[in-house]
Amino acid sequence: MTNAQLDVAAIKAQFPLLQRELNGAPLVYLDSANTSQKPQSVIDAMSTFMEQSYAPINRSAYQLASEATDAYEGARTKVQRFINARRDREVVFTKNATESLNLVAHSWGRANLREGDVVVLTQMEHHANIVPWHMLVQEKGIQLRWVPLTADGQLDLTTLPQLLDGAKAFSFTAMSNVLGTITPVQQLCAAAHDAGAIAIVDGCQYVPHNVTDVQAWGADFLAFSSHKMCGPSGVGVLWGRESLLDAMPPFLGGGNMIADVRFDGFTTAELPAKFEAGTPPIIEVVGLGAAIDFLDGIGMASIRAHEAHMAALAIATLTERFGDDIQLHGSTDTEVRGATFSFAFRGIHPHDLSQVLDQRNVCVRAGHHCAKPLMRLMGVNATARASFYLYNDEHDIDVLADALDGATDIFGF
Amino acid sequence: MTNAQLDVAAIKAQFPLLQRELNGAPLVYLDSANTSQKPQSVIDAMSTFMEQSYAPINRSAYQLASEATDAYEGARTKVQRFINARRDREVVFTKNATESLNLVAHSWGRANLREGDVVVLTQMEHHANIVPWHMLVQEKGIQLRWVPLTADGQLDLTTLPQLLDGAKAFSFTAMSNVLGTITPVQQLCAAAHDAGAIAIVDGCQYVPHNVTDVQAWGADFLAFSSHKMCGPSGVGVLWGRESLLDAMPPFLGGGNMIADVRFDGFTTAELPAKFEAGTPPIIEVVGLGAAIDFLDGIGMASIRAHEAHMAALAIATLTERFGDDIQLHGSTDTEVRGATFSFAFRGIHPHDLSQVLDQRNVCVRAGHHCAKPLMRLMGVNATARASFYLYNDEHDIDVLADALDGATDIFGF
Amino acid sequence: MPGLEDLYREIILDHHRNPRNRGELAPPASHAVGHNPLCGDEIDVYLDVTDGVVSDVKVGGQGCSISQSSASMMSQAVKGKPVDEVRALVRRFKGMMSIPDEDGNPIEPDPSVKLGDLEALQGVVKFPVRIKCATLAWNTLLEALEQR
Amino acid sequence: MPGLEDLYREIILDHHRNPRNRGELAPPASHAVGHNPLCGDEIDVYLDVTDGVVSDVKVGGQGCSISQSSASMMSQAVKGKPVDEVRALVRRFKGMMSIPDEDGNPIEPDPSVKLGDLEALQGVVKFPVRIKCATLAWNTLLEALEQR
Ligand SMILES: Cc1ncc(COP(=O)(O)O)c(C=O)c1O
Ligand SMILES: Cc1ncc(COP(=O)(O)O)c(C=O)c1O
Repeated sequence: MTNAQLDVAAIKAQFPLLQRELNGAPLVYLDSANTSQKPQSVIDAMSTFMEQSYAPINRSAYQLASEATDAYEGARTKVQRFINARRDREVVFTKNATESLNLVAHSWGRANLREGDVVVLTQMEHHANIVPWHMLVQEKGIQLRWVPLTADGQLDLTTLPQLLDGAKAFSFTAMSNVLGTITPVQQLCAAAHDAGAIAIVDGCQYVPHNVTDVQAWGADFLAFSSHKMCGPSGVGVLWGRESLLDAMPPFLGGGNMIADVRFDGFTTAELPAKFEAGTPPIIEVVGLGAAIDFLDGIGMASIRAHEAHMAALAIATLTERFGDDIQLHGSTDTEVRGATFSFAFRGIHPHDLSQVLDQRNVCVRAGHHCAKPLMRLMGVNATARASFYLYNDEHDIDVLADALDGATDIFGF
Repeated sequence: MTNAQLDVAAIKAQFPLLQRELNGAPLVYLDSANTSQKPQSVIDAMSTFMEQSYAPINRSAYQLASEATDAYEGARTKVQRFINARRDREVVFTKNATESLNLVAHSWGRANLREGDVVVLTQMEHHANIVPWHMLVQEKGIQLRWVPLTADGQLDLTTLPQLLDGAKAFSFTAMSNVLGTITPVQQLCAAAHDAGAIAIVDGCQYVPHNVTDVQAWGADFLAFSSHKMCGPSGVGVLWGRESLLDAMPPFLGGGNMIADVRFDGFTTAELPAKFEAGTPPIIEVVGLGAAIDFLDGIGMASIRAHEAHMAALAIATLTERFGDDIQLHGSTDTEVRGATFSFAFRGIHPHDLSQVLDQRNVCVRAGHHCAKPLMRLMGVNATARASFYLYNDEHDIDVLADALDGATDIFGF
Repeated sequence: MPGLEDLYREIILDHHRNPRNRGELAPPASHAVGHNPLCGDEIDVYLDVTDGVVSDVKVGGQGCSISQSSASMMSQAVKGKPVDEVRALVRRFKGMMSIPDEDGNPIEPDPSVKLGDLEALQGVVKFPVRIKCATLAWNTLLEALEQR
Repeated sequence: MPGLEDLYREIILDHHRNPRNRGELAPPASHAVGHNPLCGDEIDVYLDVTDGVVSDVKVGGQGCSISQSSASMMSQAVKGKPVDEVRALVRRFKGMMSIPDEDGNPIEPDPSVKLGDLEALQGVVKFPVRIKCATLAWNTLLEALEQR
């Protein structure tokens, strides 16, 4: 596989933070699965918006407010196209993917789940796709079932029909933030529907790195976050099938989500306002729109190709250099994995490892990656994780490998 | 009252948007009660943070992440001092004041309110402080009681003891976004406590314009939004008394708010993480910190003095010029009101009025201001509202008055 | 910036000052209430349909000049029309307001449907915030039709 | 940027490689589990208190070099000490880690409380993220003390 499609040097040059030197050397940012850096175009879009067009949206009649509203609603249309949703009213802006998933569990869940009802999750879910369901276990007495994993960190689908039997919802990640595994979303949605369950996709790790098409998937809900896809913090997306969203009770109550309020009750507004209570993240949504323009300009297919290439190269380089001293979790097949790697290295605790790598400006995350059930399954408390994005190049892999070598000097045992 | 304390020209110069000319004339932005403009220092703080220090917070061990964490947690300390909270763990970052109030209603409310329990609100609350309680009426069968208003739009406290009798919570605004009325917060908190109720303060319109001291108030909760106080959108604050927050169940479930997650359940993290599920609005919190520095640099007491002066001048100018043709809602006593004015003018519908004012670049809001119950009480569907902030000067009042005159030419009947 | 004269045409101001068909109709007339959640405007539409024809229509409620005059002009335009022609007119009007159809596609103007005086509201499109004002009565009309 | 040698002193690495007082104590010994929610580390502290003196202490769980060595050094430091001296030591240690007291004020070092080897952990303060690692065992110790 060649890397002809992506001019990483040119891309990297657009990220001011990646130009920063610490202690005289450039940063090697390998923590994009956690949160991504922002290109100049996104930073500028936010500044320019604040400097020239900031105003309340959807509320005031004056021209400035209508400019701001156009910018905000224009970003909604960009999101709609980016994930190929049918209509823009299916796109709800939240504060992050966590809120998106809570919204589904809370509003769809409370309206549709009774005691004993089954929700199916996978064993590699992020806490954001576990805890909201645990809360419904506590409150409503629903039951959770868990799709198990294969040894190389893929979903073990052999018992899926049994697990889904009688289930009301199947909520799963499209790509694991720990193992890098890409799941067969379309197949999983179909399996859910076959069983009469709805399909909820956690797209946090998938949407920033791949072409997303909710209609081709046949999904019912999709949650993802701006901050992992070159956009600002403070905004997430929930996409939902119109008929489901229309039928759901509201989530947060307040301004904008109402049609009428009286002393004795309220009625809700139409989509998407119904789920956007209060002043939304106006500046941030505009920033997300700019991030989508940026990603679209490069092309999601090219980004995916670049990352598959990076994944293959990382696997080759690290196993070649360290053999059995490094254990890369997850699959080695780049068809079913992205460029996010959890690994164990020479028995050095991940926290210490990341500290030592930091000495060489290599930023990797150490911890449980908000997936403690998966960690327990793997028999560890924590892993180190290096994740690559469109601004990482082959050289970054070498820097990582060199820095790993350095760690041995301190913890040489 | 003189205006010696505030150099408005110098302040205005720091707001890029207020330098903008539309159709050859400068903007007169009189919609700050809706959302405020941003000074250059806030815009720069956000850009610089994205360009130099953006990273995940509270999760990763490397230096960049620890810089970002310091910036984020440093802003928490700024908020703590700004409202004189006892400890910074009492300060929770949300997405907006609406989420803050929903958090209280949901988490405190669900844990502490049973069927028939009474929550007292005032008739001038914003939807954000009504609808979350309506939701608890639907779900739990709690009861709402409403503090009535006097003819000049102040709280009528004659029956307050009876209203509070047996109540569990009293939730009220510190300043009305429609009438400009400033309520006697300390007295209201004391009355709530005398009755054994907790006191929840909606500080959205108060905190940006006045010195705030939650300890002097004796409040239990305070909600406010960054975007109304020169900070970015996408972040709100909930301050709560530590003992109450500690005892409350969590609100949103996901990463960061947990101590442990297993397949069969979860335990929650300590404050404030317990209420900050998912990736927080990192960049926005940093921006809010810069906004607080900006406001502190000017001084909240001076801002309040300036706005009292502006309020008095607006009342004098508008009644002098238009007599009975203009009806300013709310009190004329600038001791108990801020510089936010709802008004009716010569029978012209507010929507039409704001359209015509916009022709002269005067931005006022027309509508129900998310206070439909109050509107009904006032016997109108909508009002026009002009609200002044620290960057508005006396000239802006004259421009408003001139523009009002122009409206009569079109709707001269 | 488009001038106010595009918005406040004389005929619009006339309908605003002297709204036609104000009032109520007693049941069994159908009745729908439309809210503009943004500004608080409310419009009541009362509808009598006899033999598939809108035999009477009345309008109540409060609103700005655009929503009121649009309601008034709507009442004149639909009175006496067969229901299917009314629906076609609503569609044509929404198209003029650049409201997309159910699938999000632009509505092509159907030349067989005449707008008449309603064309005066064309200028509203240049003031996007006011489109909701102009369409409020029409959406409420649709609701009243559904209720039968 | 402070150098790693500030963090990974030889004595710390030694405790990490050869942790002291590893193991468990059977009930009625008290037992607390501490989590570092940020990184997933877990520490078990088992405590026997006889006549107001920590007669035995054992440490279990997994963690990074800092949390493990801090736990190991903690176990050595508290074993055989009266409970009130242990509490004073915890306070002193937290002060060294620049953890504020209950009221958010800095903890003044009490010179009568000797830190001994624990001073090697001083360098952790320069790596704020690691402070939670260093204090985990100590907070868990406090919890185990509460449980009696
Ligand atoms: C008094 C009052 N409360 C609550 C809110 C809601 O604030 P936000 O929209 O920022 O959530 C507002 C502002 O719209 C307000 O003025
Ligand atoms: C797979 C997955 N789901 C959910 C989340 C939660 O996203 P956020 O923290 O932006 O709410 C994340 C990121 O932390 C994630 O990686």
